[in-house]
Amino acid sequence: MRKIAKTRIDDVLRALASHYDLYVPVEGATTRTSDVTLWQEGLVNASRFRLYEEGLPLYWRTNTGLSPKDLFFPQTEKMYTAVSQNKTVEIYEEPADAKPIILFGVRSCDMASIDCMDRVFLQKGYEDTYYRNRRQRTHIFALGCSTHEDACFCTSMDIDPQAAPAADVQISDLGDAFGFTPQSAKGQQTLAYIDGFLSDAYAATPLPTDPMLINVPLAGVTEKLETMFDHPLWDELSPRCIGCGACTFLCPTCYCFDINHKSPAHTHIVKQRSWDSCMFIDYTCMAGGHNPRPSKTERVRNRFLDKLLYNRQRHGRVFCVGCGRCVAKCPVSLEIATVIQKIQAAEVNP
Amino acid sequence: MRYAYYPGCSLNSSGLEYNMSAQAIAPLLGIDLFELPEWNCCGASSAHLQDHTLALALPARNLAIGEDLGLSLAIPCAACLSRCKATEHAVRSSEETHTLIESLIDRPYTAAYPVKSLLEVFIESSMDLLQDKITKPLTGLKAAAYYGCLQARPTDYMDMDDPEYPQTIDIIIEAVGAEPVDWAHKTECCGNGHPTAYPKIGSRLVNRILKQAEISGAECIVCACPMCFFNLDMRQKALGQKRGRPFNLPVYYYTQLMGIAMGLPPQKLGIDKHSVNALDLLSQKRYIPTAGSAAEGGPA
Amino acid sequence: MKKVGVFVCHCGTNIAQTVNCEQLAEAAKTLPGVAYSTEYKYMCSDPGQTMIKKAIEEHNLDRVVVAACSPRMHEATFRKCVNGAGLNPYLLEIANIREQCSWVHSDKTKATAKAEDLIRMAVAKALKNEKLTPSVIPIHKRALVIGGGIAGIQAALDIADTGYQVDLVEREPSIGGKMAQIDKTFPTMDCSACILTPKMVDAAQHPNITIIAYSEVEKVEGYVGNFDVTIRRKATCVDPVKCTGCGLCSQKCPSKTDSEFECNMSQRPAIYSPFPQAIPNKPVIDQEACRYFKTGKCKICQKICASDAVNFEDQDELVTIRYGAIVVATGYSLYDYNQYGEYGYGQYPDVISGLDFERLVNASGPTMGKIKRPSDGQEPKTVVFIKCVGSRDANRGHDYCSRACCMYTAKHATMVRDKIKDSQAVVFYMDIRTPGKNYEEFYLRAVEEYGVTYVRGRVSRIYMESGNLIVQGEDTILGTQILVVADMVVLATAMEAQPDAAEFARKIGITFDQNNFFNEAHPKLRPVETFSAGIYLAGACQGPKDIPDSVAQAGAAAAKVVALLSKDEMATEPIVAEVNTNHCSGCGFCVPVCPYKAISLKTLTERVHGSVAWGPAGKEITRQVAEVNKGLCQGCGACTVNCRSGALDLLGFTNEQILAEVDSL
Amino acid sequence: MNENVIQVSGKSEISQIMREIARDLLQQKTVSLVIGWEKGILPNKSAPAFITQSHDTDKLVFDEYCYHNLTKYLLQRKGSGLKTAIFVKGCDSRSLVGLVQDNQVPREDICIIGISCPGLMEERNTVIPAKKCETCYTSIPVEYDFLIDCPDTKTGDDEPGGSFAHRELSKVENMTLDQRDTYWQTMFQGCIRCYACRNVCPVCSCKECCFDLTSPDWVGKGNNTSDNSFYHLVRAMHVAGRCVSCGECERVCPINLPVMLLNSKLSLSIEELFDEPPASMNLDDTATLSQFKPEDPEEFM
Amino acid sequence: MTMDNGQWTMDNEMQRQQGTSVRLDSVGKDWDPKILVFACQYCTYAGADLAGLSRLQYPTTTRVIRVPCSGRTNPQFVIRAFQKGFDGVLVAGCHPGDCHFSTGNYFTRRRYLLMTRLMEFVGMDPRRFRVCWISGSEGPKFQQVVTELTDAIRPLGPNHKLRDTELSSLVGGIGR
Repeated sequence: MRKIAKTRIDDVLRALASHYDLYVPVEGATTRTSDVTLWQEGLVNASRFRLYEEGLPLYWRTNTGLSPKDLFFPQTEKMYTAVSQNKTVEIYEEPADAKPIILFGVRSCDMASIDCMDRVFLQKGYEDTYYRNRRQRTHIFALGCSTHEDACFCTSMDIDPQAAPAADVQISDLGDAFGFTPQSAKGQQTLAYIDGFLSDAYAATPLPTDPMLINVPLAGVTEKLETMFDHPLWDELSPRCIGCGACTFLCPTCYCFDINHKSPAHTHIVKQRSWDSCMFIDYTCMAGGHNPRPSKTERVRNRFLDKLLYNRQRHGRVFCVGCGRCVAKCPVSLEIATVIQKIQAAEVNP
Repeated sequence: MRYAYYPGCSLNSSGLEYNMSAQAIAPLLGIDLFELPEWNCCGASSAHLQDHTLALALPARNLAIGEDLGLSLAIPCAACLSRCKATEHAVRSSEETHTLIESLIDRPYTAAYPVKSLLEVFIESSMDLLQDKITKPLTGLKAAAYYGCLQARPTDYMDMDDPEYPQTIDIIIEAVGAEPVDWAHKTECCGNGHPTAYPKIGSRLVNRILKQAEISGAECIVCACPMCFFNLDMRQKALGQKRGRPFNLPVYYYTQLMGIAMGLPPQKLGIDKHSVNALDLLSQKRYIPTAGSAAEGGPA
Repeated sequence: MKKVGVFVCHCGTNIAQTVNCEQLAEAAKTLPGVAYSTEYKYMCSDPGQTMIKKAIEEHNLDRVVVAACSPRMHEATFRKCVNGAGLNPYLLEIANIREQCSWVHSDKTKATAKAEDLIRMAVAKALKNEKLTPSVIPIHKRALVIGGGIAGIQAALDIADTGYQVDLVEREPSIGGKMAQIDKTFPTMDCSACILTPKMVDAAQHPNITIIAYSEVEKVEGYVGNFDVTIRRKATCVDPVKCTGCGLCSQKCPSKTDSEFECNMSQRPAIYSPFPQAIPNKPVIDQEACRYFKTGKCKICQKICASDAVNFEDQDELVTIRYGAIVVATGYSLYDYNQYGEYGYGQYPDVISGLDFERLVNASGPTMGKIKRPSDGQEPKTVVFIKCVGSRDANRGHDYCSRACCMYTAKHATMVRDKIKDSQAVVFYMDIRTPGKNYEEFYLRAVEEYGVTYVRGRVSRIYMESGNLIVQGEDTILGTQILVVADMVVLATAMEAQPDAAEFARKIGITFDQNNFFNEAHPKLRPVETFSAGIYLAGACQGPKDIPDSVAQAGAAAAKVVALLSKDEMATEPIVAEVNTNHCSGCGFCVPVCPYKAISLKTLTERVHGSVAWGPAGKEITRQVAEVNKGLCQGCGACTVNCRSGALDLLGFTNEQILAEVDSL
Repeated sequence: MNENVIQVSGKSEISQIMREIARDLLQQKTVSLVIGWEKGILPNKSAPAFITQSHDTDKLVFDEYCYHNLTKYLLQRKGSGLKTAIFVKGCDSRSLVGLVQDNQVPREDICIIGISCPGLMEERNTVIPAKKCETCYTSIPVEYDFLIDCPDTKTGDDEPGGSFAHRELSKVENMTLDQRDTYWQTMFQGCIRCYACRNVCPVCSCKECCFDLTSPDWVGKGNNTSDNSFYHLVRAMHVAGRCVSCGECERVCPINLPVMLLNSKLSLSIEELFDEPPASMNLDDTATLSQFKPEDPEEFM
Repeated sequence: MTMDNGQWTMDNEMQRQQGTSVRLDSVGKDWDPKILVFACQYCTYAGADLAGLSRLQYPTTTRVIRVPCSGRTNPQFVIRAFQKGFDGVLVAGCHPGDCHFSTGNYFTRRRYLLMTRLMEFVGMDPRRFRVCWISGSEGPKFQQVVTELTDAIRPLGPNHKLRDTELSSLVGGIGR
């Protein structure tokens, strides 16, 4: 392991940024101007990954308020533009960028979520070109957690907050320094650019992770859910939901999108895709007006069955990584940890 | 009830009787007239002819001192009252004026404590108590309540009960057991300073009021303003001579009548100081001992 | 696929000189949706219109854009034109390239570019245009006139004479109104009763007029052509069919009360007709004054009535009648001068109002026409008149001028001089306003022939001195104070809206101004209409008026009513608001915004998909949604902006259409 | 009314009284549902609770984390005719009045149990008063059928949109126009359009929201700063004159946007311009934008 | 919000984003702003027609959308216009008290008193957004108002605030 003092981290970042599009965790709603940096103060963790620029207020305390998924799967993504000229139509594809990317400081939970996303976009027999383009040129620096949010519960999901084996480089929190351990060839290669700033850290041990406040073991939940499609639990839970998209947009494993267009001029149509939320009333609404999930009961049921049952059937793992974002942010506390508890407590008639 | 008492310049001079009588009765009626410390002239009758801002700033200082004490001002003199109310109104109705005035008097003034006339103070807070304190009801006395012009006008901010037909003094007259007469000149102008400067106009105004009071059958006039008192009391003799038949209408402050009804000696109320003999009527009606027996039979 | 045709007009050289029309027509061809485009010298001419029609047929056009003069000029023309070719007229859009382009710009390149944009906007909008069809509402051929004063009587007569049925509702026991109380009328000095009562009789005998006296309008529902009006017939306790109007009951009635008609200067019985020529000439029982109703004993009138017409069990009755049009002629009331403290708060009996004076000089009045002052019945020698009492006085009364007082005060003063020997009439005034035919002459006669003294100034105070009224005022011309010793003072009190005018206006759905006079639809051009279609105004309820003006307005209102009733049905402009009930949440924000009360909430019952949380199994809910009455809606669109969800939209100017225009540039 | 005011000696007693009232109402079948709060998964979390069985009423709690304005849940019962009991704090009571005014909830179908509010704490820093309390105008409910009267009542500002709001606003008002633009564009750029602010807002009571419609297409489904700005500005206009400053929109924002600033700006402008009392203080109010006065300020000559 | 030091200027990143569109609208002395006018058909639209009948000249910067009443002008249209790249917006109608529909413009006035404040609050230059009463007889006033508005906006340059820059950059992007 090689290390650098936390106070010197900018040296490392600056060096990386000269070779890569470097994304780092930054405080929420930040504007970087020529002579000042401005961000919204508040108790809410609204940090997110942003392209590194010197002077941005970096955020290291816990996992970011917004997940890194939008780097591979942007909230709104232009796909192509159709232009009608003299009664003919031409299509312009969006040009693909090629510069390599470093995603710096991803936590174990989000690392696991990237695995979820990979399963959806790359491993189901069809490769999503837009996703692949970004994912393939990205090198990931994972960061082990010493502190965590109250809402975190990755340990319940069998995730080690200190270790993300799938990352290219594992960063460990050594107290006043960050330790870097390469875990792949790509990782080795990226570390070469910053090696000059690093010193050896023999026998350094990362700070331990504080114990999590939420403990919701998953044992048996998936199996139980197989019998719970018509369970009254959903009727009992759903009224609380206010039907916003906060949970889905914050969730690092939610991957639904909607393809739509806008028309900047009579002659132009831009096709784009943007995140959609299964909690929105119009999510399943069909052209004729029929909605197979007409009420919140169906929508809430779907979301949790999807996370905990369907995705396991379809993609081989539960699509919750215990990042705690929905637990922290659901306006009405109808989040997955609570729901797992309720499922476990529910009585099922054989 | 405690009030910041603002005597103004007249209450220790031409309006001495008002001061004496008010000070005499107030404590008996549970009213604490605490003299406003370091008060200055309100500027009445001259300031507003010179400089409108000054005319607002002079009373504002007094009001601000009162506000500092957390007290409403109680003002006996109608002219002072008029100026103070004008200032209060100006400050309340324009933020610009408010800022200007505060900068001139160099202290905050927000018009938080409403200015009150002394008359208002007595009417508001002592009428019940008065009933218990009356020992000598002035039964059978016909009195014309005279308000003058400054207490009632301008109607925008003087808040008299009814600017054309006010009742407050009439209520006091009734309360002390006397009989208020109905007459038309309750709020007619007495001429203020004019009888001195322009005797022709001034005495006509005073004459008209006295004549109407006489016609109404009143035996005396009851007022609440030192200037009115001064004009109506002091000019009677000359006007009587002029018409060849004397007027004989003693003029009282309402506070004096209240004092008499409560059994206070007339000397303590200043009733012996009037130009028109004001003691005789009271003794005739046996509200006070006759002049001869006064020496031995004064109240304890 | 929608196909738009664009037609560019040169308007001779009016457009063509600053805008390159050929270029426009070419450019229009490239616009999405445009299937055909051409230009022509005069599009509005016959050949131009034929050209449009032919193009519609040949190219199967389903939208038309004409780039020409302002739509305010020829929209109607071109709508008719496209309609002639089988297109719905509302599929047409106009691009205003003359008034708002060629005439106001001189740079031909820039003007042409702007004109191109204007056409682009029009095409974008036209693509979103939909067919609109006027709806038709039936007209119920019966009119209601509310208020039986001179204005109401005149309106009723004029409508009835054209053959339509009219109901004339009056809240007093008799029609006639204020004019019946007036003695003579200026400037001719006709006897008021002599000219009014024949009209009252005409109305009573007219086969098309039904007089509904002693009744009030309770409720108005519906809209133009179809008002459902509920009228409360107050209990008269006298059967109008049996009663012969002999008057014996009134003579024998032992209960007396002040006579409103005589301005409380004399008494009337509890069973009464307000005045001898009353119409209908059937008495009513004033239950508040009647001894029987107060004590349960008496019934003298019932015993004495030969035709057994008195019925103490009579009750108020509500009737609902449908009308096509309504004339509001509810008149005015007089300012209460008791608010003037300086004039004695009404405690001096010899300070009276102008209307009191009318009764004093009236031959059938309480004094049989002898002018006697109320306090002691003496003939007053000096009478002072004060004008503008409550008028033109923002402090205590109204800002406005009551318009009739200058004239009637001149009349009164003349009558004082005429009827009382050695009398003196003094008028205090602010201005003399005599803008009517023969009015100025009448006023001059009062001054010159009758020697009325006019003093320009306000009276500051009236007080009593030795039994006389002292009027203290100012002569602003001489610049002196004056005192007048008067025997009687007559106040020309302001005409003001009826005390219940605002409440009444809300009841029937018309608007009123800051003085509670009813609002005309336009102060100059629609002086007798209200904002509510089918409701018209006559007389002083709309603002102070004298008799000739009231009668003229009544005639005008009648003409409007007749024009409306002469049609069997009425087509309404299809540019109206429309509710998408699927989106409407029933919040009702649109309701108060509509000046025409065209929007109401109705209740829907529907089955909902999914579950109403913890609801009954049936899953049926009721909810309210807005409903637009197309007959009342005038298409302003104010409601659409207050509708947050956009459930309300204005046909012809939909959100989509306007956004298309914005987006097109 | 007085017998329906239950005096408690401190906030710790509120929960017990809540349970008793709820139990009575359900047992007597006065209502079929009680909406209140229960404890959440963490000690510093509470959550909305829906109680239909009297034996479940023991779940009910009231503590300093009961932020949720529950009144919007009443819309779920709209049109059903069912009777519901609901617990409201001072701020919530105003939004309930708003819902009645907006014809969304029949007053007679609701049993309002008011709690005179002792103030809330921030979930993430449990010693700081909750931000929504800073703009509190009435800690005592303005409308209720029962009132749990707690003496520890705390009101943020003693005037509508009082000094706190003014202070917050002045931070933006002191900027130049370009700075303001940058500030707001930064904020709006961050918005993820999850619509939590709208969905939680008790004043956003539309059946269908204009932002969800595809025709007309007011905002695109895609996320971009311009459309995000449109969303926030228009939402501010839509709640103008009806916003009761309950602060829910800002509380629920997952990325901490200053949503309330826009609302406060309009609330204060309304107060300044039209001299109107704060919205929904009593049932007879009319919404600001549904009325006018001819003497309203004239700036457009 | 935190400000590290006193004054700060327009954000670099934003400028960069808007760069494309700035180049698009060739700014210069004879740059003409694009101004959208919402005119009520009974007053302002008639006033504009009257300006035409009187041949009063004014800049070619305006495009008028006719609405039945200023009360129909939804503030949402105004924001949309700025989004779509207009440099100024004028909402105009009858003078209060003169509304053809009796009260429509009173509601307009209330709504836009708030709207103008909100727009300024989020940084929109008040010179770009005006509300004005122009009656059917005020042809000269129409001329004056649009001329003033044009003159006021010209030195400000093209508007970027609230503008959907993705759209304009995209339009530019096609040509490359």
